[in-house]
Order: sequence, then structure tokens, then C-alpha cells
Amino acid sequence: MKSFRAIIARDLLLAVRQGGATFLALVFFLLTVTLFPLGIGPEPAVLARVAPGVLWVAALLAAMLSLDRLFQADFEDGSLEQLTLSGLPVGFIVLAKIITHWLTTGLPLLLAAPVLAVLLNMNDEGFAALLLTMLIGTPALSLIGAIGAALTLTVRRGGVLLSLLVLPLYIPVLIFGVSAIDAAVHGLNAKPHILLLAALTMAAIPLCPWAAAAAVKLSLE
Amino acid sequence: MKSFRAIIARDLLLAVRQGGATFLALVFFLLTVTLFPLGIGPEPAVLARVAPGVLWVAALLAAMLSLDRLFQADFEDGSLEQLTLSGLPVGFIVLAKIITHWLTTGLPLLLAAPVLAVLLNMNDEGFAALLLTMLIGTPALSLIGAIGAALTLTVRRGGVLLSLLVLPLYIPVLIFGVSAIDAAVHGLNAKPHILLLAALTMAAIPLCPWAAAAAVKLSLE
Amino acid sequence: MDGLGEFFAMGGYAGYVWPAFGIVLIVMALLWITSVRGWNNSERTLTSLRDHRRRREASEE
Amino acid sequence: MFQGRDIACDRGERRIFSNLDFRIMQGQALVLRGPNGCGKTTLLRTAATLLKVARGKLTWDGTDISEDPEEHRARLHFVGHLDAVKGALSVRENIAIWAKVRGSTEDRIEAAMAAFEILHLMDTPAQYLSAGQHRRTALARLVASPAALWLLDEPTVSLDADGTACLQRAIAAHRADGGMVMAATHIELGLDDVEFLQLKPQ
Amino acid sequence: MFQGRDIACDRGERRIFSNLDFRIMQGQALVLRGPNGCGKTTLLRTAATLLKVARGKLTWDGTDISEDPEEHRARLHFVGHLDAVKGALSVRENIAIWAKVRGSTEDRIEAAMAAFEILHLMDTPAQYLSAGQHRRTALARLVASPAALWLLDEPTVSLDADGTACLQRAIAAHRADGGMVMAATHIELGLDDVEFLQLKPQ
Amino acid sequence: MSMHYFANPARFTRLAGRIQPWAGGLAALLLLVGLYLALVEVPADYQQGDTVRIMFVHVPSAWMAMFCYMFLAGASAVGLIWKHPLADLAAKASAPIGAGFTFLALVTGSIWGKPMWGTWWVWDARLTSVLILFFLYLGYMALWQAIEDSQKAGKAAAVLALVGAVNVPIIKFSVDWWNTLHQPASVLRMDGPAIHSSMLWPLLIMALAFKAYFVALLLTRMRMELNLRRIRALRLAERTS
Ligand code: HEM
Ligand SMILES: Nc1ncnc2c1ncn2[C@@H]1O[C@H](COP(=O)(O)OP(=O)(O)OP(=O)(O)O)[C@@H](O)[C@H]1O
Ligand SMILES: Nc1ncnc2c1ncn2[C@@H]1O[C@H](COP(=O)(O)OP(=O)(O)OP(=O)(O)O)[C@@H](O)[C@H]1O
Ligand SMILES: [Mg+2]
Ligand SMILES: [Mg+2]
Repeated sequence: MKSFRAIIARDLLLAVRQGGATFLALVFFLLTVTLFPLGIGPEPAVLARVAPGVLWVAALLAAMLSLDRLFQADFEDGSLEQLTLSGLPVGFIVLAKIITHWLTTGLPLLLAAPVLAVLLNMNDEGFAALLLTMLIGTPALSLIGAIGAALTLTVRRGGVLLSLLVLPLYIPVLIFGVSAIDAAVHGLNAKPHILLLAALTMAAIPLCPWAAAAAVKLSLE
Repeated sequence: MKSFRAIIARDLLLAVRQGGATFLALVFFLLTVTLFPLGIGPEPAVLARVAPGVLWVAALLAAMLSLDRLFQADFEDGSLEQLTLSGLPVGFIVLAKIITHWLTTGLPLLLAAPVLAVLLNMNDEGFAALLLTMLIGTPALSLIGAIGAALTLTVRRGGVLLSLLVLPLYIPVLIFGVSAIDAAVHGLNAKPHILLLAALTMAAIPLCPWAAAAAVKLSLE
Repeated sequence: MDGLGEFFAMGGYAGYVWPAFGIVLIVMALLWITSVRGWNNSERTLTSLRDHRRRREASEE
Repeated sequence: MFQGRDIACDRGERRIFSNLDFRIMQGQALVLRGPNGCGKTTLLRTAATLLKVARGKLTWDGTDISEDPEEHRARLHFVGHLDAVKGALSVRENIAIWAKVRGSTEDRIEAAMAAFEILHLMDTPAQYLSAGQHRRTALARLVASPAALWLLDEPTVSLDADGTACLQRAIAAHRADGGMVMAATHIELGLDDVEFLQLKPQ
Repeated sequence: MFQGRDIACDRGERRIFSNLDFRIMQGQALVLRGPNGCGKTTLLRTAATLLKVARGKLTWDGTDISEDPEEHRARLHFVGHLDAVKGALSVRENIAIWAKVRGSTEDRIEAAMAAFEILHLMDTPAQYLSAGQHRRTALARLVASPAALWLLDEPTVSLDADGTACLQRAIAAHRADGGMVMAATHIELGLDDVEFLQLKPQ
Repeated sequence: MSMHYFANPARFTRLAGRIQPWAGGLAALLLLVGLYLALVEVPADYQQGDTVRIMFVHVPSAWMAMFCYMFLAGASAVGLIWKHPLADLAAKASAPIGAGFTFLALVTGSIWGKPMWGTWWVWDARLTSVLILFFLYLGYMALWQAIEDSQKAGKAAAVLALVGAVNVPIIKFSVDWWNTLHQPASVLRMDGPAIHSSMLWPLLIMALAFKAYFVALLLTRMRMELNLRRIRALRLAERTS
């Protein structure tokens, strides 16, 4: 347990030192969302119509792009093999890294989302649903993403392969997330969508670290 | 001149060997464009309205994400310093790499764009403008991107910093590209927008390799 | 002749029906040809490698 | 006692070596030798459970290590070509991280830096280190937390004479405490009373 | 003749060494020595124009090399800690790439692999090489295209006795052709008739 | 007969050699009969006209797209859990076939969609989930291709296939959910235009033809992969000696 906490502390320290990763994932999210009004045009009605989708897609992309930080740097400089040699089961090491990933990516996105929702003219009813779905959905992004990150470890410049593997797996999160917000915006009941999203995250918590650990072990062979 | 061609040949070989880079940049483009209807919803009218913006934003992101391939791998394993020691001026080395980047990213995007335009229900009038703006605009993406890629070389995991630097510089390309297509779709004259885009690319051809070369030299110190 | 022309016209939908069947046959044929060719190539390489090895082992003795 | 009996290892579907036997008792050092590509690194990584044995058995005091690989991992240190030193962190932080992950104490961190004579670089970010200073930082990990078995893959690479002497002293102290060492090298390590294991290319 | 007069170098705003003089004549070899962190790598990188001199002048046959750095770069080979070997390419492709970029011929590529005894690994992807095989691939670049000045930073790292002998032969042949060598090392390179430059930590 | 009976490559090769011509012949025969029935015998539909004939290639392709993924995931599970040496090969060999059929389902569906719905593509639930299935196939193949060591690649791809297999039903379900919300009474759902037997038979024959084709092709590709594995082993052995 002490080692587990030590690993999380280490990863957070590195995240802060290496160019303020937290700050930067957020910046990507902000930039992508601001590109849209530029591409689509400024009409408020159109923007409001596409707001939940744009926000969630941008969140997906921001989470996915920061995945290469998850294991790659540690793999390349030998830290990952040192971590697995620490005596802690690999599943726990992976879980520690997933937690850091969420703290440095999912959480900032969650906090920034309301501001962007205002920029995109999103209707007020959607706010609570937006926050709630982001809170429940972003951990699933980190969990599922870990599998892709681990699988592409031995692949040089695996970044784009990573996106091919991970984005299809992210689609349910996107769909449940958006449909919950849409339901709320139209005054319908968002609960079933949110419950489905929660079920997805719950199922991912035990399964994903296990699958990712298998992939990590493979990459060290 | 022979060394110049040898460098391009080398980079193309590496692009093919390392997980079919060409194929994968394309796949990212396809996937991102596919995410949008999933986020926004399937109504054809809404999709057609946002199609030019979505296509160009996705192209921007795909080009940007493949930028880390441009110098980073060569920098980390010492190939970049070997290249600069080859006796060819650094500006030419950078230009060779920009050309490869366009061949492996811009060109496939250009070819895939019409298919995606169909998927997004884009109105037929826009097709010619889409292809033309992509043909003129994607080289600018590679050129401008090279500066960002060179500047973030010494930053570990500079991926997100890169996006912060590069995306704002990409905005003019996005705006001229989209407005040309929008003009064509609405039966207006697209020519002024296209000329502006062409002027942009022309200006980038001499300036960007020079600026990127300065940044590369700096990173090797 | 009329029957045949009618057949090819597909009730005015020739532009859809024939490409659909065509692409199916093309893709299936391509998959088949590449697989069989790949298999033949692999057989050939394998036998030549084995011959090579046998000859060398014989020469070593 | 760490023992391998009739070990065989594969890399990329190819048998690298087979029928290999070795035994390390408490306080002993075993030095692996052999030409480039004969499998020294492979054997060390196998001993660290990073690779699987293709045949044979590795045992620790008689029990097969594959029964509880986590336990075996916790009792060894592995220092290889990749040195797990983060450029963004200072020398002290780099060493402290691994000490903490392995549940070691503060004072051992100081001791480790002293042992490899890098106390003066304590607060230097590792990206500004020379090759030898980098290596010393990686090696300091050995001293910063206790482990019964040290697996060292060409540990003296980039070290100057002083650095090599530091390593020799660290190894001697470790062995005096009953520790075991298994090291691969091409040049003389300058240890006394070692056994050699010569690997032959297949 | 490659000469440095009253050279000083900075790294990260710190003066690493100053008042350094050296001279290498045709066929000569200069070996840099000194403890870890004394500035050997820094000096080699400066000689390759990858770093700027803070004070003093580097000249080639009397002309300042900063006048036409591209020309100077074209006449040197630099082999450092980073070996510019691509895992995705085979050994042959790795060597051929650098030969082609420098406008060398096909037959030298074979000769280079022969010189470092890696002909049998020709088609192996470099990611499957052992540490020593990797190094030999990097060193083969020296032979694959001609250059008057070789700058070698700890070239024997990971090499076995055979590999070191290959390097010695390659250096001897290079010197016999009138080439110059500047090498940093901690262990004996086994070259005859060399001059030493001892760097002192500041 | 134990699970590992066919683990012996020689035995597998022999058996495959015996089955292959039969499967190939059957596929060709059924395909000819099916095409004749589909293009000539079956009358044009009173609503859809001759476009209904596309069904005879579209529907079997779509079925095969899903069947191949199930096969791939099953083989991956066997490979990962029981370490059956041929399972990885079977999974790898089936992926391009599955991707091919998925592509065909998409293209024929699109072609059919133009006259029927007046558009090549709609973001309908079924269409979208097939498209995502196509991406899963691509990812699976790209992963195999990207990892050199075939044993590692096999295990990594198997992990991906299983994760994908869990995901496919979730996608199907979620896409349905999402779609019905935005587009209730959609035209797209052809809730069984009560197929008559005159159409059912040709359809079944085509489906059987595709299955036989799959079997023949799978065996060919598995034998090819097996050969490639042996070639690699021989080459590696050569190198060291
Ligand atoms: C790109 C577009 C299309 C795709 C990806 C697609 C995909 C599929 C799939 C996956 C199935 C199998 C479903 C199952 O058995 O559960 C299917 C069946 C079917 N499709 Fe399509 N389809 C497309 C377009 C169309 C169009 C345009 C039509 C006709 C107007 C059509 C008519 C049918 C019919 C009649 C079936 C058989 C239904 C049944 O078994 O009950 N499809 N399609
Ligand atoms: N990028 C850098 N920024 C700041 N200081 C640096 C940088 N690189 C090296 N140094 C410092 O410069 C000094 C000289 O480093 P250099 O790498 O030249 O030493 P060296 O003689 O090659 O040592 P070694 O034998 O360990 O390789 C060292 O004290 C080191 O800490
Ligand atoms: N990942 C890999 N896949 C396939 N083969 C490999 C892999 N890594 C190493 N090999 C091969 O395995 C053999 C043994 O490699 P190993 O690294 O154990 O050698 P070594 O004894 O440490 O050599 P060196 O002295 O050069 O470090 C080599 O021939 C090498 O080519
Ligand atoms: Mg080794
Ligand atoms: Mg040095």
C-alpha cells in the first residue's frame, strides 16, 4: 500500500515537472473546442445544437492524446521494468498510473467543461448533466485507454496506432455521455443514460487494469 | 542534391516500416470524423451544415498529431545530430523532412476527404473547393507544424505543448479553407479565399524551413 | 436479345445492382488470389530454405 | 541460495542458450562472460523474471521462483542498460523515488549518494549530468534500498576509475552482509573471490 | 591539421573548461581522459560544431571552422552515446542510410559490416540486437563513408574483446590513410602511438 | 480427442489439405447457383424493383462480418487461456477475411441505400456499429503488423480482440439507444419485409457459399501463416550458425 502511494506520488511529481502536463492536456481541450466556432461559424443556435457532442469529442481526444504519457516514457528509460520489479503486482502499478492519469487529465477537463459550455452557448439545463457525465465518464476513458497504451508500448511511434485501437473502444462513453446531456437539454429523463455510463465505468474498474497489466508484462519480455 | 534525396528516401522507408504511418494518419482522420456524427447526432441537415468545419478541424488535428514523428524520434536516438553533421545545410534537412511529412500525411488526407464529405452529407458544390483547399492548405500545415515540432524537441513528451504552439498558427489555414468551401456550397465566389490560402502557403515555403532549422540547431546544443 | 438487354438493365437499377455484385466478386477474388499466392510463395521459400539447409548439413558431414 | 538448473532461454522464437546451470550462495558473486550476443543480458533478465525460462527451473532456497514472482522481484535489484533516471528530476529525487517505492528509509538515500560520490550533484537535474554521473545515479539505487540479490548488466559502463572503485566498495559491503551478485561484463570488475560463468554463443 | 587554441566551453551557463589547447596532425590520434563530468563529451561535441566555443578558436589547416561549419561537418564522423541506429531497420539498412546521405558507395557498406564482423546480422532488425551488436552497427558507420576526422565518445562501451579489436584495426587503417582521431575513454583503447589530453575538473 | 490433438502442425496441415479442396469446390458451386438464382430466377420486388437483388450479397456479407469477429474472438480466447498454438494463427488468418466482408457489407449497403433512401450513408444505428466493427478489424490487423515478434503480437492482439468482443455488444446497444432518441420512426429499419421462400432459398444458398468460402480461405491462410512461422524460425537459426 505504501509502495502504491509512492508510485502515485512519483507520477504526480513527474507530471508537474515535465512541462506541467496537467495544464497542457487542458489547453488541448480548450484549443480544440475553440477551433469549432471558427470552423462551423458563430451562429448561437448551431453551436448550442452541437455543443454536447463537440465537448465530449474534444474530451475524448484530449484524454486519448495524453495516453502516450501513461507508460511510454517509463518504458523507454527502463523505469517501467524497475516498477514491475518493485514487488507490487503489475495490476496495481497499472492502476496507480491510471489514477494519476485521471487526476492530471480527466479532472482538469471536468473543471474546464462548464466554461467551454458557456462559450458554446449550451443551454443551462445541460450543465448538471454535463458535469455528472464527465465525472462518471472520464475515469472510464483513463481505464480503457490504459489497455491501448500498454498494447502499443513496443511499437515505435505508436501514437496513431493507439488512436485506432482506443477510439472505437471509447465510443460507448461518448454516446452515453452525449445522450444524457441531450436528454437533459430537452427536458427528458437523463437518468437511464447516466446509469448505463456508471455501469460501464464500474465494469471497467476491475477489467481494464487486469488486461493492461497483461499487455505491460508482454512488452517487457 | 543526392544527400537531399537520400534523406527523403530514408524517411519514407522509416514511415513505411514503422507501422505503416501513412495508413495510420489517415485512420485517425477517418476516426475523428466518425466521432462527430456520433456526438452531434445523425440529422443530415445538421451534419451538412458543419461538414466543412469538421473536416478541416479533423485534418488540422491529424496533421498536428503526426508532427511528433517529424523530428522527435530522430532527435532521441541521435539521428538528428548525425543528419546535421552530414554537411547539408540544416534548412535543407528540415525541408526534406517537411516534404516526407506532407507525402505521408497531407496527401492521404487529401485523398480521403471526398469519401468523408459523402459520409457527412456535404453538398456536391463544395467538393471541388474542398479538394482544392486541401491541396493548397495541407502543405502549409506541414510547413508551419515543423516550427512547432522543432521548438518542442527538448521538451520531454512535448506533444501537448506542441498543440499549444501549433494550433493557433493553424487557425488562418482553417479559416480560409472553411470559408472557401462555404462560399462554394452557397454558390458564391470561392476564389478570393483560395487565393489568400495560396498566398499563405507561398509565404510559408521559404520562411518555415528557415525558422525550424534555427530551432533544430538550438535543440542540439 | 431483348431479354438479355432487360436483364442487364435491371429495371433501371443497373448502376446499383451490377457494381454491388461486381465489388463483392472482386473483393472475394482478390482475397482469394492474394491468400493462395501468399501460401504458394511461403511453400516455395520453405522448401528452398530446407533444401539449402539439407545441402549444407550434407556438405558439413 | 539462488540456483538455476538446466536453464534454456528464447528470444524472438530463437533459442539463445540451453543446459545452463549456476548457483550463487550467500556472499558470493557470479560474473557472466562471453562475446557480444551470447545471452548475458538475456540471462540476467530471466533471473529478474522479466523473461520466462523456456526450459529448466530457477530456485531460491529450493523453491521455484515462478511460484511467487512478486516475492522474488522484491528481493532483487536489477541495473541494466536502461537506467530509469528521469532527466526532469534531481539526482536526489531520482534515488529517493526508488527507495520509497521499495519502502526504504531517508538515511539510506544520503548513504547511497555518498557511496557513489554524487552528494555534490544532489540538486542537479539529471538531464544535465555527464554519462558517468548518470550511471552513478542509477547505481546508487542499489544502496538506497536493501535487496538480497543484485543483477548488474555491464555496471561499469561510462564510469571512471573512481566510480568503478565506488562500485567495488558497494559490492564488497553487500557481499559482507550476505548479499549475492550476478554481473555481466566485458572488462575487469576488480572484485575478489568471484566465480565466472562463461556463456558460449550457440 | 585540426587545432584548438585556448578553448573554453560552457554548458548550461557554467564554464566546463577553459584555456585548453590541442593539435591533431594527419595520422595522429588524441585520447581525452579525465574523471566523470570533466568535459570530454563537451569537447567532442564542440569539435563537431554541435556546441559553440565560448572562447578561443578551432581551426582546420589554419582556417577557422566557424567560417564554414557545413564544410567542417562533412569531413568528420561523430559517434557518441546516442547511436542513431533505428530498431525498425535491418543492420544493413541502418548502415546504408548514412553511407547514402554522405554520398558513399555500395561496396563500402559491405566492407563496413565486414570490418565489425556483423555480416551475419545483415538482415536482422536492429531492435533484436544485443548491446554490443548495436554498438558495432553504430561504429560501422565510420567505415561506410570516408571522413578525415573521427570523433569517438567512449566507443568501446559494450564491446567484447573481438569488437574492440575490430575498432582498433579500423582506427589503424584510418590513421594509415592520413585520418585523424579524437576519442574520449575511461578504459584502455589499445592504440599505439597516441597522445593524451588530460582534462581536469574545474 | 483432446483439445491439443490438432496442435501438431503436421497433422493440421494434412487435415487442412484434405478439407480445403472440398470447401473451395463447394463454395464455387454454391456461389454459381446462388448468383444465378439471385440475378435471374428471383423476381423483382414490387416495391424495391431489381435493387432487391443486392440483398443476396449484402445480407450474407453482413452476417459473415459478425461471424468472423465471433470466430476471431473465440480463437483469441483459446489462444490466450489454453495457449493452443494454432489458435493465434486462426485468429490472425480470419481477420483480413472478416475485414473484407465488413467492407463488403458497408459498400453494398451504401449502394443499396442510394436508390432506397436517396443517400449513400446515414448515421443509423446498424450502419454505425458495422463501421465501428470495421475499425476494430483494422486496429486488430494493425497491431499484428506493428509488433515484430509473432508470439508477442499474438498475445497482444488476443487481448485487444477480447476487449473488442466485450465492446461490440455495448456499441450495438448504445448506438441503438442514441439513435432512437434523435431519430424515432426511422425509415431505415426494414423490419423484415416478410421474406418469401422464393427469396429465402437463394439467400440461404449464398450464405452457405460465403461460409464455405470462409472455411477454404481460412485454411489456406492458416497454412500460409504456419509456413511463415517456420520460415522465420529457419532464418533465425541460419543467422546464428
Ligand atoms: C452501409 C449500409 C448498410 C450496412 C452497414 C448494413 C448492415 C447490415 C447488417 C450488419 C445486417 C445484418 C443484421 C442482422 O442479421 O442482425 C444487415 C441486414 C440487412 N440489411 Fe443492411 N446494411 C446497410 C444498408 C442496407 C440497405 C440500404 C438496405 C435496404 C434498403 C438493407 C437491408 C438489409 C436487409 C433486408 C437485411 C436483412 C435483415 C434481416 O436479417 O432481418 N441494408 N445489414
Ligand atoms: N546539457 C547540459 N546542461 C548543463 N550542464 C551539462 C549539460 N550536459 C553536461 N553538463 C555538465 O557538464 C559537465 C561536463 O559534461 P560532459 O558530458 O562533457 O562530461 P564527460 O567528461 O563526458 O563525463 P563522462 O566521463 O561522465 O562522460 C558535467 O559536469 C555535466 O554535469
Ligand atoms: N528482443 C529480442 N528479440 C529477438 N532477439 C533478441 C532480442 N534481444 C536480443 N536478441 C538476440 O539474443 C541474443 C542475445 O542477446 P543478449 O542481449 O542477451 O546478449 P549479450 O550477451 O547481453 O550481448 P552484449 O555483450 O552485446 O550485451 C543476441 O544474438 C540478440 O541478437
Ligand atoms: Mg548485453
Ligand atoms: Mg561523456
